[in-house]
Amino acid sequence: MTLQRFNLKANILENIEIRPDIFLMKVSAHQISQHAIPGQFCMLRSNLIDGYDPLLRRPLSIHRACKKTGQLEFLYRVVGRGTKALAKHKPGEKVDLLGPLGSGFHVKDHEIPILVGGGLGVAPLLFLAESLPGRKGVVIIGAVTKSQLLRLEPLRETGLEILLTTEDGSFGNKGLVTEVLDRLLTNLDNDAKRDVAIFSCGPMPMLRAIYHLCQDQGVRCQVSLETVMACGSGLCLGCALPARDGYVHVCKEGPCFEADQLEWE
Amino acid sequence: MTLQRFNLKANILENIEIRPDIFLMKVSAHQISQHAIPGQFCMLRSNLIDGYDPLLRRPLSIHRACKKTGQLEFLYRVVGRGTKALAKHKPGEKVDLLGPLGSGFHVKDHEIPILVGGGLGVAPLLFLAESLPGRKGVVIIGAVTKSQLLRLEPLRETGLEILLTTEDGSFGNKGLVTEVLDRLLTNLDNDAKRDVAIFSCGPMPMLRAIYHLCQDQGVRCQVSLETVMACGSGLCLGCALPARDGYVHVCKEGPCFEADQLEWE
Amino acid sequence: MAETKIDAAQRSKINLKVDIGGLILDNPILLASGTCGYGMELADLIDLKSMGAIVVKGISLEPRQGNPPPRIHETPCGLLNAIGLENVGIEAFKTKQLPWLREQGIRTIVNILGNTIYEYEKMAQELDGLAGVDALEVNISCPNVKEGGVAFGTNPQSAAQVTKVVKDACSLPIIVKLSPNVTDICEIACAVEEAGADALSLINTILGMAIDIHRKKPVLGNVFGGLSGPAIRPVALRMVWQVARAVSIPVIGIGGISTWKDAVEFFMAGATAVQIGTATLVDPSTSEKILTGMVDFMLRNNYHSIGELKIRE
Amino acid sequence: MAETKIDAAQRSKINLKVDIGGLILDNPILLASGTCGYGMELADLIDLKSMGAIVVKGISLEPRQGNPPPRIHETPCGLLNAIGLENVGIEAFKTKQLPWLREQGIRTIVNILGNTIYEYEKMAQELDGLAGVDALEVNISCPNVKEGGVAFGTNPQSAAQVTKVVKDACSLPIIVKLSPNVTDICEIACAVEEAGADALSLINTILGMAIDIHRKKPVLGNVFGGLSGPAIRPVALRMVWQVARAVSIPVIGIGGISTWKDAVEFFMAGATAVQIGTATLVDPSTSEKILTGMVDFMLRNNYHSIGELKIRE
Ligand SMILES: Cc1cc2nc3c(=O)[nH]c(=O)nc-3n(C[C@H](O)[C@H](O)[C@H](O)COP(=O)(O)OP(=O)(O)OC[C@H]3O[C@@H](n4cnc5c(N)ncnc54)[C@H](O)[C@@H]3O)c2cc1C
Ligand SMILES: Cc1cc2nc3c(=O)[nH]c(=O)nc-3n(C[C@H](O)[C@H](O)[C@H](O)COP(=O)(O)OP(=O)(O)OC[C@H]3O[C@@H](n4cnc5c(N)ncnc54)[C@H](O)[C@@H]3O)c2cc1C
Ligand SMILES: Cc1cc2nc3c(=O)[nH]c(=O)nc-3n(C[C@H](O)[C@H](O)[C@H](O)COP(=O)(O)O)c2cc1C
Ligand SMILES: Cc1cc2nc3c(=O)[nH]c(=O)nc-3n(C[C@H](O)[C@H](O)[C@H](O)COP(=O)(O)O)c2cc1C
Ligand code: FES
Ligand code: FES
Repeated sequence: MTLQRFNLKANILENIEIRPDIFLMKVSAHQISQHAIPGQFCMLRSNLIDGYDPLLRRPLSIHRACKKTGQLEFLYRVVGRGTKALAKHKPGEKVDLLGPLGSGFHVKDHEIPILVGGGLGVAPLLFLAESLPGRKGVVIIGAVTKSQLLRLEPLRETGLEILLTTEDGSFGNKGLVTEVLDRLLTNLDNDAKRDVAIFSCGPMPMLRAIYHLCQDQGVRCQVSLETVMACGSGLCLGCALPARDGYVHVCKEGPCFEADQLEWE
Repeated sequence: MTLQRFNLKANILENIEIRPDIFLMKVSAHQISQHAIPGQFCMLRSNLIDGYDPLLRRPLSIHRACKKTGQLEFLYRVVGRGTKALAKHKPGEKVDLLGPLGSGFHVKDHEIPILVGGGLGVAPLLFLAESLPGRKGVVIIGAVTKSQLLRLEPLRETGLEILLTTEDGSFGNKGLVTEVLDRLLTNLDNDAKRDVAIFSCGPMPMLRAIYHLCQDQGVRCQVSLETVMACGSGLCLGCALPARDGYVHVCKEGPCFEADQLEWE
Repeated sequence: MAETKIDAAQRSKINLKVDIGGLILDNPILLASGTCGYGMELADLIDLKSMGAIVVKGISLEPRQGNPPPRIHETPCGLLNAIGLENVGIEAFKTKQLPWLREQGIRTIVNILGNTIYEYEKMAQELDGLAGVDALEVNISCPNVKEGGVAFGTNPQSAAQVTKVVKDACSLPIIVKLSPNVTDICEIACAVEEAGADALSLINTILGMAIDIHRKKPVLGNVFGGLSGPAIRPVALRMVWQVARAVSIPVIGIGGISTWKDAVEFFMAGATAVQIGTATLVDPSTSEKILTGMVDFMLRNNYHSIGELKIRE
Repeated sequence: MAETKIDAAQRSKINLKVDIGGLILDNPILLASGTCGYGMELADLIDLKSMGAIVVKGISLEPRQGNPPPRIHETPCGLLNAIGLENVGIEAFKTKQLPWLREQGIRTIVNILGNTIYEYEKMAQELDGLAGVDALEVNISCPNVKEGGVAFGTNPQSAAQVTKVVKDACSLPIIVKLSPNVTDICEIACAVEEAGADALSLINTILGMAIDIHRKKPVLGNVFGGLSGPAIRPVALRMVWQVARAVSIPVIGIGGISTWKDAVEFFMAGATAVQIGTATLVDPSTSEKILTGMVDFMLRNNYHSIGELKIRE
């Protein structure tokens, strides 16, 4: 095992509420930015927490990493106390940062990647999309309603084809990302299906639907999973999920898995 | 027992660092301001603490209470996490406030009060001084050095005689407050001694010295004591200190005690 | 006082009444012994009558001075206390505090602690039939006094013996308060049930300590103290879960309960009522907030009685 | 990696070496079992060689899958875990992890857990004399596995029996890891000392649980879990204090240690060494920071060895 992880106090450069309760944090973390690959995550803890409650760091996907500037971005929703503390930060303050962690997405050279993100699932996908310059590929982003479609501009700048869908039809297609994906895959012939691969992140029901779709269509599929984590770094074995052969550990073997290796019950 | 205490979220009006690590917080707490008497305190907890660590509220003396405006002031030093959290507050934010608590100083009608404060001990004394309009009296304030002499202006406005002393002689007399008090008392005849009474707050060694001085000179002396407190409101019996007849509870029978009722070991 | 008021019509849909071994309480939120004084100390801050009951500070046959200071110390999400059962003694309680509680109409459970079995018996006799005493909570689990207390609570035989003696000595509902400082709390619980207890309450504090590294000595005057507060909640909840499955008398859950969510966890674990301790010290109105929050939760989730909350396997 | 570096000259004034029942360690700061993997998982983040030793994740005779998820849950200042001793088994450990640890020159204590006395014996035999194994830590206190584990640790007779069997089966220093879930930890400690243990380590986690009130079921897949972290520190410290006064073999303190101040408390209570568990999960460099902070504290306060820190009555 040759891990290259870094445990540091990162300087916060920006921390902006881009939608109600959704923040974009930019930090300076040179070493992590050099080693990060799309799909990996970091464990963060706000330096505003002055005590042991909440105790643990929180996992956030690397939303963007720039080798040149040494900057990382995180896109996160405020759901509980850990993320609430992060959201309070102002530029110039520090955050404890451990990363890059876990396995990334793996896009094979010949593949035409289809990135599928639901809601906050777009978080790791921008980094992935930006790592595919000049390549052919599709990004499908879905949300409940227009205002919850996130990060469209930087996604468009990647040059990948962008398909948008909202459950209420307020923007793009009306419906679920799975419906868009279904249509897209159904239109491909078998050769083309062998060449595409799905990279997906979002709520569990969406991932499950995508897995089944890909099984049916015979398309390779990688998903990024979430569990509660204590260490995020392979020390505690707390992040186990059932897989084909026993348990996998989301922070170590994941968070990105070949969907057909997992147990979807 | 007819207690009149209030448990409320008070709006912070001001919170200014008047010296390094020393803050003056002004809050709006109408009910408490109406009932507070000098020497009483409140239990405070910062609303920035989002969890149970630190767990307990912290006791702070009422530094000033204005019945008209319904405002309270606290003068506090940042020593640990509780006070650090308080110091972070900005106007408009809230603090949990329970008060007024404990016994106050009791100045008898015929008495000429001598207020003696060391360091932060001035905190409850300003309220006391301001409650004696038009009366004859002396305030002795001491500190290590000039910059640590606090709240001289409002003290001067009370019209009481102000004696200042610093250990390094950088302002006022050079020496300890006890030396100033000693000289003052020694110059009084026995009749005058019967009429004066000491009201003191400060570090334990200072209070002990003042107690002995007053014993020697036959002068009445009240001191304001500190202990660690859990509830501040007489529920837990955690704030016991040894006294002449068993234990007293600083938050209930105190924090202001007749010095000769206590056990000074 | 409470933050949101549920209107009466809404509230009438749910039944908060609980039966603690014959003692019927209007609601299951109680104030824990040692954290609400004798009620008087709290009466201006909350509406004590609206609580299920208060459990007064532990009473002994003779007044006790308690332990030398320091008596309390804050720990991560917890509180160490070594009060040492400072109390006014049973005589003073009967003539001063009890009449006041009765006049106010506050449901009162008297927490008693003896150095000997005889003392427990004597106290039970003295409190029997006194107007204003609704039940006894027999403290066999105080970690802060040398004799009695925890010594009785860590052994099934002596725990049963105290229970039996107290039960025989009076006709009040008897709640026995268990210590968590044991290998098998169910063993003690069953022994106490067998001996005639009408209900159990748990947990008392977990024995702990702290050291002042600058003075190089224990922080507390008594060296050891009892740990309470949110820190111990997971341990208390586990014990309530275990005991509620081991006995058939009602169990009162205690330990770190600070919000209505915590209280719901204990009811789901099988508690019939809960007591709020350290959280009252932090915020005297905690119990009122918990009561309101419970009602809200039950209305939102269509629970009609406390019993329905229990997880049944 | 550590935040401040003490220069060598300064540091040479104090002797951090400790003797754990014949095992001499350069310093008394150890990594606790189950929170540092097998070392590899941490090697890029801290300088493992600079730690007193690492105690690897508990090993069983056969590989174990561990408990169904969820396995962890955060509580106030604490962590509940129900990993259920997922581990690679002794064979894989011997061929993969152990050689790596030996090559790196990392002092290694192997934590073992058996379902039966025979399994403990077998493991002790297999590990005896293996290069790279510096000592065994016998886990008779894991609350998260059905058989073995805590069952042995809550009874003085069976605790002594396991100790004796392991001691007789090998010539390694034997550290027995005690459970806090007992009425009288000193009784177990004395029985284990008597049976030949070279040292004791305590505490393992305290049994606890949490309930998901929305799903109306226990949070953890295993229902119960072990509570660790700052929340349990006062309890751990009390037990170390008690045991250090009851036995004459070295005691290793474990439980919630997160800063050098916490470590100093345990040394003052009588610990010869300490282990850092949950705090490593929160911040992998905690143990390095504690080591540096300890040295600083000792220099400032003129302590020359760990033994001098102990409070002697
Ligand atoms: C590998 C990984 C990458 C992630 N990336 C992102 C990201 O880029 N952006 C983002 O907004 N979120 C992301 N998450 C989820 C994020 O970690 C959680 O939202 C966060 O930990 C919640 O912490 P909190 O203290 O705010 O809430 P808590 O108070 O801890 O929890 C609030 C609620 O959220 C639930 N919850 C807590 N942790 C998780 C979790 N890990 N997964 C699912 N539910 C949880 C709790 O059960 C509870 O109901 C990621 C999670 C993982 C495991
Ligand atoms: C009745 C009363 C009135 C007070 N009035 C004032 C006031 O007006 N202004 C002011 O600045 N301070 C006042 N204090 C002291 C103040 O309460 C403490 O400084 C504060 O509680 C420390 O909390 P913390 O969380 O910041 O520090 P902690 O982290 O709790 O403690 C830091 C250090 O301070 C010590 N300490 C903690 N609490 C106390 C205490 N109550 N007394 C002495 N030492 C303590 C601790 O042992 C520790 O060494 C008063 C105390 C009492 C009892
Ligand atoms: C300051 C203090 C005093 C206590 N005194 C008593 C007592 O006299 N009798 C008793 O049975 N329990 C006593 N207890 C224990 C509490 O009633 C309760 O069982 C324990 O604190 C756990 O609950 P909590 O975490 O909600 O505080 C005391 C607890 C505290 C904190
Ligand atoms: C995730 C996790 C896994 C653990 N696994 C083991 C184990 O395999 N063997 C063991 O003896 N103790 C195990 N422990 C207990 C720790 O070694 C330690 O005794 C306990 O956590 C208390 O210390 P702490 O509060 O510093 O974590 C584990 C603890 C945690 C949190
Ligand atoms: S979170 Fe600790 S091993 Fe994955
Ligand atoms: S601090 Fe609780 S009674 Fe005084």
